[in-house]
Amino acid sequence: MKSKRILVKGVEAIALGALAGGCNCYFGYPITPQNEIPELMSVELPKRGGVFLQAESETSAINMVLGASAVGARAMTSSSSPGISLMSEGFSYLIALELPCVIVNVMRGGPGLGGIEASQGDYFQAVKAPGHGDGKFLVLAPYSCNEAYELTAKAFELAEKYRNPVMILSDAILGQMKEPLTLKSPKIKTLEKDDWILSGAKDRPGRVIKSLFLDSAELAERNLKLKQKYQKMEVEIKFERLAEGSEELIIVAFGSMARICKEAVFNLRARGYPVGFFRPITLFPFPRKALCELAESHQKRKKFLVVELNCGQMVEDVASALCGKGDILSLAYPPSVLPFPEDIEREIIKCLNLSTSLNV
Amino acid sequence: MKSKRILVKGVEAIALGALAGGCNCYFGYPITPQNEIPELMSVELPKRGGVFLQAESETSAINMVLGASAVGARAMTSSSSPGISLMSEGFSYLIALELPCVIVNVMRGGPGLGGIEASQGDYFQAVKAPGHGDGKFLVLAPYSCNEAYELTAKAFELAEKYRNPVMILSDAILGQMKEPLTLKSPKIKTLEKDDWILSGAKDRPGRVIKSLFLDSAELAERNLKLKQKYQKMEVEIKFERLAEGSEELIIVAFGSMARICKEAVFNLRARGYPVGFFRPITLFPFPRKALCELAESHQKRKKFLVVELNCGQMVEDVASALCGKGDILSLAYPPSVLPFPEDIEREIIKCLNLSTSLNV
Amino acid sequence: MKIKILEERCKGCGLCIEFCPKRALVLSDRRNLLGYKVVGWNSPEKCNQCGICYLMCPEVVFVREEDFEE
Amino acid sequence: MKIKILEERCKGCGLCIEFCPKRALVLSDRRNLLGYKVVGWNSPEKCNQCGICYLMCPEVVFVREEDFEE
Amino acid sequence: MRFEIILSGFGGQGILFAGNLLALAGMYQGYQVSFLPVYGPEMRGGTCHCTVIISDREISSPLVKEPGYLIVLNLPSFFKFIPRLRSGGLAIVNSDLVERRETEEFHNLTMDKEILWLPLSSLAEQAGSPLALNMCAIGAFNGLLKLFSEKIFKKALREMLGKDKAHLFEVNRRAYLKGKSAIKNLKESI
Amino acid sequence: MRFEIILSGFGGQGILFAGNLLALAGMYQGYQVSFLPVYGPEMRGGTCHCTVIISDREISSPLVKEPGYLIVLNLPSFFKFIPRLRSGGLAIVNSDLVERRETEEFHNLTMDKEILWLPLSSLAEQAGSPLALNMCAIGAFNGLLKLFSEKIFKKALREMLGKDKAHLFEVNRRAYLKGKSAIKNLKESI
Amino acid sequence: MSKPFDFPKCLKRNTFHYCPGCHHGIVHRLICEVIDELNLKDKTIGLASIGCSCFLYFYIDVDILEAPHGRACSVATGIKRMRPDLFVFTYQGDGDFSAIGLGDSIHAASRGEKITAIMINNTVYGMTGGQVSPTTLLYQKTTTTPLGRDPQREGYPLKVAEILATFEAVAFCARSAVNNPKRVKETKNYLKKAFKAQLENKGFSYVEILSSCPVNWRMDAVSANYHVDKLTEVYPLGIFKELPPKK
Amino acid sequence: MSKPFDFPKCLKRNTFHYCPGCHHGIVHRLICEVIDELNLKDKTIGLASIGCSCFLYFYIDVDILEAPHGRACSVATGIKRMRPDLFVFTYQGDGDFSAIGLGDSIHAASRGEKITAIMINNTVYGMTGGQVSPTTLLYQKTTTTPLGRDPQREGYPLKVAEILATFEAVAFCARSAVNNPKRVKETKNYLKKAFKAQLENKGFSYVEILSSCPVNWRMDAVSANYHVDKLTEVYPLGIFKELPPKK
Ligand SMILES: Cc1ncc(C[n+]2csc(CCOP(=O)(O)OP(=O)(O)O)c2C)c(N)n1
Ligand SMILES: Cc1ncc(C[n+]2csc(CCOP(=O)(O)OP(=O)(O)O)c2C)c(N)n1
Ligand code: SF4
Ligand code: SF4
Ligand code: SF4
Ligand code: SF4
Ligand code: SF4
Ligand code: SF4
Ligand SMILES: [Mg+2]
Ligand SMILES: [Mg+2]
Repeated sequence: MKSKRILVKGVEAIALGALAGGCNCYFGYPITPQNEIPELMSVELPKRGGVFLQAESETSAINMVLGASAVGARAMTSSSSPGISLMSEGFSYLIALELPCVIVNVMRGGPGLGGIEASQGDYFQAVKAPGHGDGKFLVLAPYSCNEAYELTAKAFELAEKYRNPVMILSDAILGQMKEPLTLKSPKIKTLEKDDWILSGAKDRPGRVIKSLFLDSAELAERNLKLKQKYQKMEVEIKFERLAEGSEELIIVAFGSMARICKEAVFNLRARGYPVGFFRPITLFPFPRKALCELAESHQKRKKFLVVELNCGQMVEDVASALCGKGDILSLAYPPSVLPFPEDIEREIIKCLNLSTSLNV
Repeated sequence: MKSKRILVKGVEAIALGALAGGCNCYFGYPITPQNEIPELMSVELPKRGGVFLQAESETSAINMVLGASAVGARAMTSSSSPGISLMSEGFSYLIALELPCVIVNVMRGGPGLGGIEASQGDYFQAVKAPGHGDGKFLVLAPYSCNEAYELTAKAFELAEKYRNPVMILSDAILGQMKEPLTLKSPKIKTLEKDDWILSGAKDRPGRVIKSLFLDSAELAERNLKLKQKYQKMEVEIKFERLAEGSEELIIVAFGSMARICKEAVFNLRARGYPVGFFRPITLFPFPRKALCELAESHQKRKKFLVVELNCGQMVEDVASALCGKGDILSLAYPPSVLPFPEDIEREIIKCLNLSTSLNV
Repeated sequence: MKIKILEERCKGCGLCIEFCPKRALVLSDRRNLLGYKVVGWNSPEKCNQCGICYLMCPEVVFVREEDFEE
Repeated sequence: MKIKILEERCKGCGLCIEFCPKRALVLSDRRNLLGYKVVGWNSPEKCNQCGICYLMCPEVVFVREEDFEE
Repeated sequence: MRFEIILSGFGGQGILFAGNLLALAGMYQGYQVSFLPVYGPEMRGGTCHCTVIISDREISSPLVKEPGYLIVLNLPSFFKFIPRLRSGGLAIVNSDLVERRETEEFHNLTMDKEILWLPLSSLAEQAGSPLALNMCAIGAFNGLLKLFSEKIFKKALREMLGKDKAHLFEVNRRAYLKGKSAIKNLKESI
Repeated sequence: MRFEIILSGFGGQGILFAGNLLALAGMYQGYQVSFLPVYGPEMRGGTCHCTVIISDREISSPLVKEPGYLIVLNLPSFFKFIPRLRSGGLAIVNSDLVERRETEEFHNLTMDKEILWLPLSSLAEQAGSPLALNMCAIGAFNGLLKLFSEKIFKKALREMLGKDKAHLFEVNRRAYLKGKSAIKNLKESI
Repeated sequence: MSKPFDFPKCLKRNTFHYCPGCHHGIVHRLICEVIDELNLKDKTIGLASIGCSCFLYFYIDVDILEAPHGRACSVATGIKRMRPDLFVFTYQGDGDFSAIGLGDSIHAASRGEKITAIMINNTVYGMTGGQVSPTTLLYQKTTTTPLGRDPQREGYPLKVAEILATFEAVAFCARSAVNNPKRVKETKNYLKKAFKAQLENKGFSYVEILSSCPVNWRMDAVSANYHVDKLTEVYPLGIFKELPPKK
Repeated sequence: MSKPFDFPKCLKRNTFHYCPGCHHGIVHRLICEVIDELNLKDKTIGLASIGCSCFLYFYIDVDILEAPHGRACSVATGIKRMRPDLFVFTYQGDGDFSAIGLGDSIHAASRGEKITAIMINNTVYGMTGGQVSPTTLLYQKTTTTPLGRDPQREGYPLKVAEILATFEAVAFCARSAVNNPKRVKETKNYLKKAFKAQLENKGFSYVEILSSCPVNWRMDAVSANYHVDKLTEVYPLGIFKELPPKK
């Protein structure tokens, strides 16, 4: 039997992926461009015995997620840039309390109210500082409806595996464009949680989930534990590489921007240009090693052109990963004027002809 | 006449610095370890015809600052890690609206509720992602009461100069320790603001301060403008360098941690160890060039040991600044167990003996 | 006073027509640049300048002609 | 029933003494490990076990002796 | 094979519906498709457009700089998108709302480009639903390019209308056919 | 010249006040000083401590691993901080709350270290204020080290008390003097 | 006194971006009339909030600041505290004022900030596509309550005016509508009273205006206009609190 | 029925960290008594909030989750929605519930979440050193109102119980104190009623308890205890709303 193909927006693919991943409760607050997620969830979850509730704000939404997660729910929220900022404190608590959940950010232009078109301006916020303190999300960046569906479903498993929030970092292009989605039931594991969730202290002492450690040694220990967890997460690193190693220049891009770049790379490769393509799918942990290997895969020193829909953020991670092993070039499009593949092609050719590397 | 010397906590020095810098209004919400700031302001500001108001939350505090700034006030708020997270959305708006103000973060242990002892865990949040979108703060990191006083006073001038929020990034050690402060009246310029503040549309059309740019080209333009502003800020870069260039190893640290490290460096240099010291005072813009120059100042490749009271954050900026021009070593103490100078000395000696560089 | 109808502002919502006590107004067949069918006079002679259309119009379409002379 | 005073819990706040209708309690000169002067019996014979000290004590100092036998 | 189409018009003219339908029909016909709307509050009253790609290969970028096809339902769209039409490209233009002018500027704008002038508003009114001019446009477009079959069109339209608007099926289909035959007439007349 | 002192005791014993006063007097005497309290809700009822450095050179680190001096007002503090006292260092210990024991463990703890046993609580009561044992400790400490003059002490104490608590000046000063003379007696007795 | 057919002086001539029949436009005009009549243009700061009315500054020719979603009352507080001589009003939707902003709104009212808050209550989040709001009627269908607002799930309509009226520091508090000529006049009257309460430094003033949202109610403009009468059954109109003039 | 001198079963034997005379301890004990009496330990989730009572879990032996400052009612909502079979209560200070958390608190009440919120109203931010709170009395000195709460600057005391009682979805709403034996018993009675309202699925239930904070009131424990009577002049005690039993 052929699996069903439907035409959906990226945000709908995310919502459907969540349902496929076993999501049984959603709390959120409306914001463009992701309202299709709560709207779909408000129809589907109650049908399946799940919970849908529109909170009175993003702040309360993330705290409802926190509560639901602590009693074992596969909880989720979604928002877009300003709403994500309002959740920062909650994010930090979720990380500290080691509560699994899935958070979707369909990025829009910022800062401030900004615009409602696409942006990748929240990259740093997602991978470096979702909230105060050292905590991190596992961050997944889909670039197509199919990937959005699959990664979101998988996100629920990963969240439980690491007892850590997982963020789906998407943007308004992927969010609002429609393309065919192949619906299949992904195999998503559900983890045993009886040993830590709150369920009433029946036949056992009361259980506590807390992040307050006034004893500084205890707090340091908790931080070390989290740090080790992030290191373990490295087995989840995912990326797409379209390069044999002999290329002179590698485009690095994620999400929607990677689609535009990929088209440019295809076109140029067809015309014989020595250009490769590298797309991080996990943004945290970042595929540092894979990038390094690519940089070292041939004798010749390569250029890495990092293309983003922001003022230049991921380029710092690429620079830090390569640590001098390649020339880093930044092509940052501030939101929300999108380049076309032709524009990228032109820039690539320019860079290929460049003799020195830009200092980013 | 000798200027007056008083014994104050770092947080009091910050409050006094604010007053010296012309701060005329304060909005904030209590949180340990910085309550001395609002408490002092609640006494002093009304005396001077200024405004003090305790808001009902950090979210409302930062928005009161936003309003006051828009009508030309020298406005300020202060908080500590969880409270700072709650201000993220407001931060992004302030940046986008190009409103000057001063924000103090006396960092405490995180993530979550964490602890109330010192931490440098909000470094990334401060320098990479104060809120959604690409906006940045100018970030100053004092390491003594005198510096806290002077930098805070200066912060008001810088905020107006760039029409951008300035953050004083401190921590609970500097915040709570007392040391002598030399009170002098720093020369702080006040900028003419009549051409942009809201003051009633008398004899002119109504003025608008907004961050919404639905036209994506306009939004991109605004982002470019901000980016250029950040580049201009580079003239404000400040650092302390205690190295002749011939050193084998340079300690890089900021804030309170730099004090502990400096003592270790003094001790080791006295004993003839080839050790130097580099302390960024502006964390954004980061003294990238100064670090590079130091790295290149002698033939021999140097080691840079980045010491922080977190799980390793500034080390990424050091790595990205040096881009392979030195070996980067990270010594990250997760909050809040503080090392003593002796501990740092031991680590330095270990690193000096190390032949290969750690991969951070 | 002469009432002017600023057709380019009109969105054809019909509120003025609904509330005009004299049934002096009607939705015309004309479309403005925004693509809306605009309001027009049904029987201008019936109008007593009561101002109700001004009160109810969300688009401030009804104005004093002297204020809007080209 | 015998009332036991858990001295280590007491913080010497005096609420029990204030409310004891029989004036059976008094602040003693003993300090506990936390450094607080603790409550003690003034005239235990007057106590009618009314339970008011239990109700008012913020530290749950007054307990049934049988429940707290060492 | 790859068709890149931009559809543009007023907010109320059913641009997104039409674009979406086009993509859906393309998918049912077995193609790779993508549909990228422009959306948001500025739509109210203003212009609105969307990009549809129909291809037999993987579609990477959903963005198209110079589309091969345009469907233009009002005047502002004409001036906004005709310049982006690929040279040699084809535009279906609603002649009821876009006036052909004999100026030089106008000439330069359309040079190298094929413009099909169709009175889409009138056709829709003839079909019994002034609101269905978007379907007339789709009918004309498919009449021209024959991207999908009649059956597929009906399937896609039914899907798009859903239960709530199923009663609008007939009038939309009529409009579609109106557009289709208008193209046929036009082509025969050339 | 550099003195590193840790003061420690119960929350209510005025540890922070004493440490602060010490630093203030040091500053008035012309030294570089730093005062680092440990604070927060865990103080309530628990132990509390602070670190004071008085030096004639710039003070970088306000943290001290192995202080040269200790002022210990209760038992938990004794076991917590004596191990950190530098060998050869000196501790002033409140003998009213810390019992000298003749165990081997106790011996090992204090080996190489000089312990001055003073009945600080009793001395404070003798001075007329059981709460002022912190001042007794400061008196003893300064009696021993003569870091600052009597005049400076009074200036610092007045400053610390402020307007609100000015009436407590005399009793605190008495306690200070009590501690000072106790040291004198002790030293004479040795 | 401005008269019918006077295009208000401080109303800019831009065409509104609102949907046909949306009441936002009527309220904009009324505000401009009152600003004109009280001669306030020179000293007014308006707070645009986040919702369909976020472009307030395209229409009202006074100094205007954009406040983050729900924070207009806090932003206004910051302004008024620093510049008590200015006249400050906020223009907010029900979502902005009473959902995400409820804390900010109530605290500003309870502190008695000398500002005027105007809440356009159309029972939905207009701008984002008609989701449920705290003020949505029972059983009303919205895009996130597809089966209607269920009191067991979303609770009961929040009556903001009734809450604010209980605060000592609130000087004026009223609810009105603009779905017939009499109510339009009454609304203007309330706005004037609210503005004056601020000018006389009496305390916080508040006017809630029941408004139609034809698009998200899925109604034509005229039906939506009449539907506002339904709202008045749940949200009674009138003055809930009015402090006497100061002596 | 637990009796005097019974050490409650679900009260852990740790000594409280509260200051001498602080009423938090009395309320902790009462909650444990009621949990014991209603046999709820097996199915209770408590929400510790941020304030002096943040260590709730050191004392009450049920499952406890730490909620961010002010968010306990939202966190409780998440829990209860997923597990309606559990019993969920929050324990919050006046700062937590009525300052930063006011929006979360009111919305949870207005939605009729089937949870019980307990607010310890000591009129100050105890944990952070006694700053002004929305419930601080007029002219009361605090560390951020050094000259006393001025109604022109900080507004008037916020009466939370009075607000919540007006909501349809609130099933039980009362205010009490624990500064004399009668009131201690009454408080226990209210707590029991509130818990039962939740168990019977009637709606949101709320008990506000006026409490002393000797340290921040700068009083000895006994004076502070009596000072609570002063609070009752502004915050009257009693049941403000009680829904009849469900049929
Ligand atoms: C922090 C944040 N959350 C959500 C949004 C998205 N948003 C924009 S307007 C709006 C609600 C508008 O509803 P309302 O206040 O009732 O105004 P209306 O549009 O109905 O006039 C929302 C949720 C936002 N811009 N910022
Ligand atoms: C987001 C955030 N802001 C501020 C604080 C600091 N803080 C801790 S407790 C508290 C207030 C406590 O007051 P209340 O709720 O009345 O409880 P009490 O201590 O009086 O019992 C504050 C402001 C915090 N932990 N988190
Ligand atoms: S002024 Fe009165 S009568 Fe004349 S058109 Fe308007 S509503 Fe009708
Ligand atoms: S009320 Fe105004 S917008 Fe509506 S139809 Fe009449 S004139 Fe046009
Ligand atoms: S009430 Fe309790 S804590 Fe207070 S003195 Fe009596 S026994 Fe001690
Ligand atoms: S039981 Fe009653 S009489 Fe006995 S000590 Fe306690 S309060 Fe006093
Ligand atoms: S969505 Fe509703 S509130 Fe917004 S402009 Fe349209 S009708 Fe008005
Ligand atoms: S500060 Fe106040 S509320 Fe907190 S424990 Fe002490 S007395 Fe109780
Ligand atoms: Mg609304
Ligand atoms: Mg309190």
